[in-house]
Amino acid sequence: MSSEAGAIKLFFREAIARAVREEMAADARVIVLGQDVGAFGGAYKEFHGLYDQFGASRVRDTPVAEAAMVGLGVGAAAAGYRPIVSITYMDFLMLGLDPLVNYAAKARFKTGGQVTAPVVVKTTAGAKGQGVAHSQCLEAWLMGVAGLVVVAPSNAADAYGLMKSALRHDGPVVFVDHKRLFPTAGEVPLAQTFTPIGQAVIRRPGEHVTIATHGYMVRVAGEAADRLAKAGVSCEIVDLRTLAPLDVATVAGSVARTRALVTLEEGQLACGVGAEVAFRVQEQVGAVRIARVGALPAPVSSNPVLEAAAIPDAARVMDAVRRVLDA
Amino acid sequence: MSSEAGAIKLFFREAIARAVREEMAADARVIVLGQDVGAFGGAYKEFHGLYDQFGASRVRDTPVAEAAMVGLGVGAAAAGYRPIVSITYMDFLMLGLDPLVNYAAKARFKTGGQVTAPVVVKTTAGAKGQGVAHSQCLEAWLMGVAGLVVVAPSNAADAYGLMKSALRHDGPVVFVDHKRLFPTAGEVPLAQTFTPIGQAVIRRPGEHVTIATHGYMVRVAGEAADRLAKAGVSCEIVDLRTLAPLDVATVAGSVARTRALVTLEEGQLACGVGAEVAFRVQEQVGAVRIARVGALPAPVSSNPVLEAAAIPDAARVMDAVRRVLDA
Amino acid sequence: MDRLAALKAMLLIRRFEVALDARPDHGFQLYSSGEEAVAVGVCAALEPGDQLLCSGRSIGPALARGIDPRLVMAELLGKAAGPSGGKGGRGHLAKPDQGFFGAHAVVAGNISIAAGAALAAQLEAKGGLVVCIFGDGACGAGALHETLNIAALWRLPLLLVCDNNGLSVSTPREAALAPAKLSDLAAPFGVTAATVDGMDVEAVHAQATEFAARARSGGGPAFLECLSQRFFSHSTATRETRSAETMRRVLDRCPIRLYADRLRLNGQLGDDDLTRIEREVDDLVAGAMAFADASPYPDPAEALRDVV
Amino acid sequence: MDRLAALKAMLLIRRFEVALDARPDHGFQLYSSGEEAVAVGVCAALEPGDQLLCSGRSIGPALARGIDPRLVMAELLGKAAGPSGGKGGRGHLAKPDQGFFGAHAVVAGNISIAAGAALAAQLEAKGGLVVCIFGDGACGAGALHETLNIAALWRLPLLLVCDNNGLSVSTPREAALAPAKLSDLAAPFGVTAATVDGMDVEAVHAQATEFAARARSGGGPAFLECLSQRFFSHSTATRETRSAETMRRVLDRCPIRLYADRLRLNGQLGDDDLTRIEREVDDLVAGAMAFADASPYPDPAEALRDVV
Ligand SMILES: Cc1ncc(C[n+]2csc(CCOP(=O)(O)OP(=O)(O)O)c2C)c(N)n1
Ligand SMILES: Cc1ncc(C[n+]2csc(CCOP(=O)(O)OP(=O)(O)O)c2C)c(N)n1
Ligand SMILES: [Mg+2]
Ligand SMILES: [Mg+2]
Repeated sequence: MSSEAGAIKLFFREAIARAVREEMAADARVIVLGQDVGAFGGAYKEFHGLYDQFGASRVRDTPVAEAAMVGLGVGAAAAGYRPIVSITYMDFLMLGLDPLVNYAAKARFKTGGQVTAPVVVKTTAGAKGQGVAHSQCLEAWLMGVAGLVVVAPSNAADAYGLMKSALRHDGPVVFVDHKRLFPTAGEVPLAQTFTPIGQAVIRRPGEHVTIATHGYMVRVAGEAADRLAKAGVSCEIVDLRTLAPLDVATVAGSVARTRALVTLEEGQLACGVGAEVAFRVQEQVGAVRIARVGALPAPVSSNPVLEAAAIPDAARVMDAVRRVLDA
Repeated sequence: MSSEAGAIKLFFREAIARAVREEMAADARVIVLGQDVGAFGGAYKEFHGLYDQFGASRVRDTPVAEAAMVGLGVGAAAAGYRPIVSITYMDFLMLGLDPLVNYAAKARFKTGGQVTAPVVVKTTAGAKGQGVAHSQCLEAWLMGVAGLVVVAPSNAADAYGLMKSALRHDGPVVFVDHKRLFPTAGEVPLAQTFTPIGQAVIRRPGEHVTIATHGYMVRVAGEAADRLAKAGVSCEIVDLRTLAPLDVATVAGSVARTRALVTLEEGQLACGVGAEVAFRVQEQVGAVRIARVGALPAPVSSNPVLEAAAIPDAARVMDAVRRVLDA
Repeated sequence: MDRLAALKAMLLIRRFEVALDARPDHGFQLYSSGEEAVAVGVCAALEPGDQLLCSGRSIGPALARGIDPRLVMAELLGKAAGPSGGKGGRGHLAKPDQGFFGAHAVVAGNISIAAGAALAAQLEAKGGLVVCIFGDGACGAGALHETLNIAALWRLPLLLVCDNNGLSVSTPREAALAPAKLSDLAAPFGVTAATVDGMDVEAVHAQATEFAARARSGGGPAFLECLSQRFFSHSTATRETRSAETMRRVLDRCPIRLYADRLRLNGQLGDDDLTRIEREVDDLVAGAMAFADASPYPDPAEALRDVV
Repeated sequence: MDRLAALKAMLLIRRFEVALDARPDHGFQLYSSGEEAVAVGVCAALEPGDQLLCSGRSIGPALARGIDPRLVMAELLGKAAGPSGGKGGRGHLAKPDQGFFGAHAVVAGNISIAAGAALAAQLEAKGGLVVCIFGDGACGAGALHETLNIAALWRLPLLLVCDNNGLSVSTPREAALAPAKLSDLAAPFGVTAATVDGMDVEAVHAQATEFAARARSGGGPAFLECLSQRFFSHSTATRETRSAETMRRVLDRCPIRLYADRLRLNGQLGDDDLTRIEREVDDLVAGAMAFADASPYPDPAEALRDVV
């Protein structure tokens, strides 16, 4: 595959490793903590090479102890370091919510600005055959925590650019990737670049309906849009990229033109990303036709039939688009 | 104070204790686990008398170990018991989310109905001078967990009736009360009654706007409604009572008449209760004027000035009502 | 313990996994091969009314507990005939009505849940015991501490079994856990503990039996560390990190062969016995596979059933 | 340790709390009275570059660390002149630029955070030490286990101090914690530990100094249990559960009086000294109160500042 000028094709996992590598090289305070992040290179090889380059002191294998892992990261951050804590699956982040939410997200506020905790918690959401306790998307929880930044790249370039921005942000950031993204590849600029936190992007321009989504679901939206295009329906896809703070303006700008919105997320709908996007967009542009797409209100089984039934696919997105356009 | 016929005035905490007492008497499988729930009777005396009546085997003081407390409750529930686990403040429920969400909420599904986990996690939300890590309202997180029932009484009668229903439900229930409710009193039927799970109630009929809220904020809504009534604005207050499953029909029925909705919660707005209520109501009744009221997007300080600034009061509810009515 | 039954139980686990591994449609799996003696030795100490919980590495424990291999195979292959209708699948096998409370794929996530089940058993006062098998990796988690403390205070009938295969994915136990012996973790709480050779089914069984009797009679919880070896990589989706030479050494000490050799030496196993056992096991495995193959996948509508 | 300074530091905590308690506008408070020797003995072993973390029972630790009583009083009364602008308040005091990383009101919530700060200190390699003071109640939490393990593996410069006042709200330590001594909890991890009389400021100081020196020189973490007594109920909003007779016995053993008596006996404290110390302390407390009173409450707009 040939690459654009000034760009290089990287796997998603390579894009993360590159961002971390550059930031570790630039700032000795950046360290990595996580299970099997050392010589093993991470569950998805997303830390590959860092251990060899920076050594065991800055790339640290931890025990299976998510609560302490986050606590250590948060504490080291509050003491001036910039740790990345790798929590393999987002389901296990529950174990570390106390230090993240009760301490890190509040540290700056409660100390009147004396303490900030620039920790990056990197974790993997979504379903890929791993069953009820390894498939959850809990981004929406974090969006409701004041003090947290939440980013969720959908491709290699943003994985790279958002990780770099996250590692420079002066407060806690949760970096949410997705199991199905790791084997994907994409163009990443050769030059160092930073994807700005808090900026959504129009991934595909369109006229009839806006699909607001993030992470792996951007690809599902793209598939739906491709198929709908053949039927003459033109979808504009907004990739939220940052979930907190939410870039309402970009979505609202799109919806102001299309007057129809489908929100798409892999997680649960109730109190989900889509609920928030829908509300805030309508605050800006008034009532428009809206549908939400998300997981069925049920756990996600590892069973191939049931997993496929539970999580959104292009067909369900297409249905939702047709629903709002028929409304 | 005289009581209605067939009713008795009870403090909120007494209503809880009565419900638990009756259920413990009716079913030997009901047990209580929590910090200082024994001879001390609970942080708000809401377990007062149970230890004396049922003894140390069924009313168990635990160490400060929220993760294991929930785990034990969930495990005992899965093995056929009906434990109440008291988690003093909802902020600490984070520590117990793994057993609650990753196991209990999924147990029935993942075992194809072989296992159910009828645990009641009783916890206290909200601000009352206790600061950033003791004031949070995290109900919305739980609404996004398939398999969980979430109830949130606003008065003594429902505290009683919902606790009784929760203790008879065949799956995990989170019972969310509020610090400011404990010193309130209200009429509770003398006869044993069960507040049905999943039924909201119109707490105050009105014509111009629907205020959908829950827990302590029902009282704040009432205060706003009283003051607005003097200005000729008639508010209908829907007390959600159960947050999952949400009784959309009752709210939508009200909004179908008033054509205006204010959602009110003490917690964060982002991906909050109001976002969900707003979306689902509009799915039923079409676009209406809506405003959300919730905490400022910031931690809640114990500082009296800052706490008051952060959480909703009657004045902010009144503003929101005026906003939707002027829109 | 019936020696030939124990040998057969171990062989069943091994051959079951070989057969499963040959299936291209198994998704991915975590195998118990190499660790058969732990599951079989422990389960031989259990009675019908007891409950067993285990981690996501659950094939050994499920089969050792006596769950019908047909049901286990169907569940692992996601078929409707599995005890959970194929909804739990790998990492979440369960058959509580036969004393297999179930697997749970969150590391250390079932330790406090097991204690809760033990609390129920204690309250029921029928002498029931709860056993929880977890890996060395789980010993770094706070759940163990919280549970040991409460189980000790309340004298719960709980047997905590650490199947210490020396690895958590790629991380050697020494790099993840400070204690000299993992059974030392029980000492501060006054919980009785022992470390045994987890490749020796009789050693496991003897110690488990002693602890089980103690717990049943009100003596409180116990902690049993079994030193074992993982024969495959962490999961079929995980790259092996041990060198070929290490793997040779690991595979060289097979708990099944060790036991068969010992029994043969003691005159407790004849060639006929072994042939018969192998045939029975092969029949069971073939039957399991046929059963699973005959079962359909669940109806997609199951995705919304048994939720609340 | 400067003996008179230690005596004065303890007295400052006591009288500061008496003055605070007299304020109807203090909201509610958790007092350190009775436990002064723990905070003062530990802090006397610290150097300026070290960091101290503590639980919500934080007045003693904050003052013992040398934070200006005026700042502490202002913060506790919610005034803008507090180091956190009155936003942290009780349970969340902090002044990290003076080595007081801060209080955190989640029980056991700061243990792993302290280890993170210790990791930073280790990486910085300037010999800095991190100390975390927590209660006996925190010892039931898994955070302690996870942190002890990692701190031991990584040899973090971390001193864990358990201020064991024998109670978690109403729950006696014996009812909540199985270990005979809480310092036993460190043993499995090979973490050095000791239990000392927490009413004896010199005993606390001596042991803390030894552990601190060890940790500073790469010897790794240590666990220090100090047996203390709480002189008041859990908080000013919590009912006392101890009997009048128990309270008499508790109050009878005052760490300040004990120390003053010993110093007097040894000829290290004259009547003049004590009078002077008392006067200085009273001046400090009066000054603190005046300072706090002179400060306004924060602007309500602060509710939205310093969030992200
Ligand atoms: C809380 C949690 N963290 C991380 C994981 C990912 N994970 C799955 S198995 C495993 C290794 C556990 O090692 P061990 O407990 O020794 O069990 P073994 O795999 O050796 O049987 C890990 C880290 C998980 N499932 N749960
Ligand atoms: C995680 C958590 N659970 C419960 C509480 C409520 N709580 C506040 S202080 C306290 C007692 C703690 O006892 P101990 O650690 O001995 O400290 P002490 O109050 O005796 O100083 C409890 C249970 C809390 N703050 N955090
Ligand atoms: Mg292992
Ligand atoms: Mg205490």
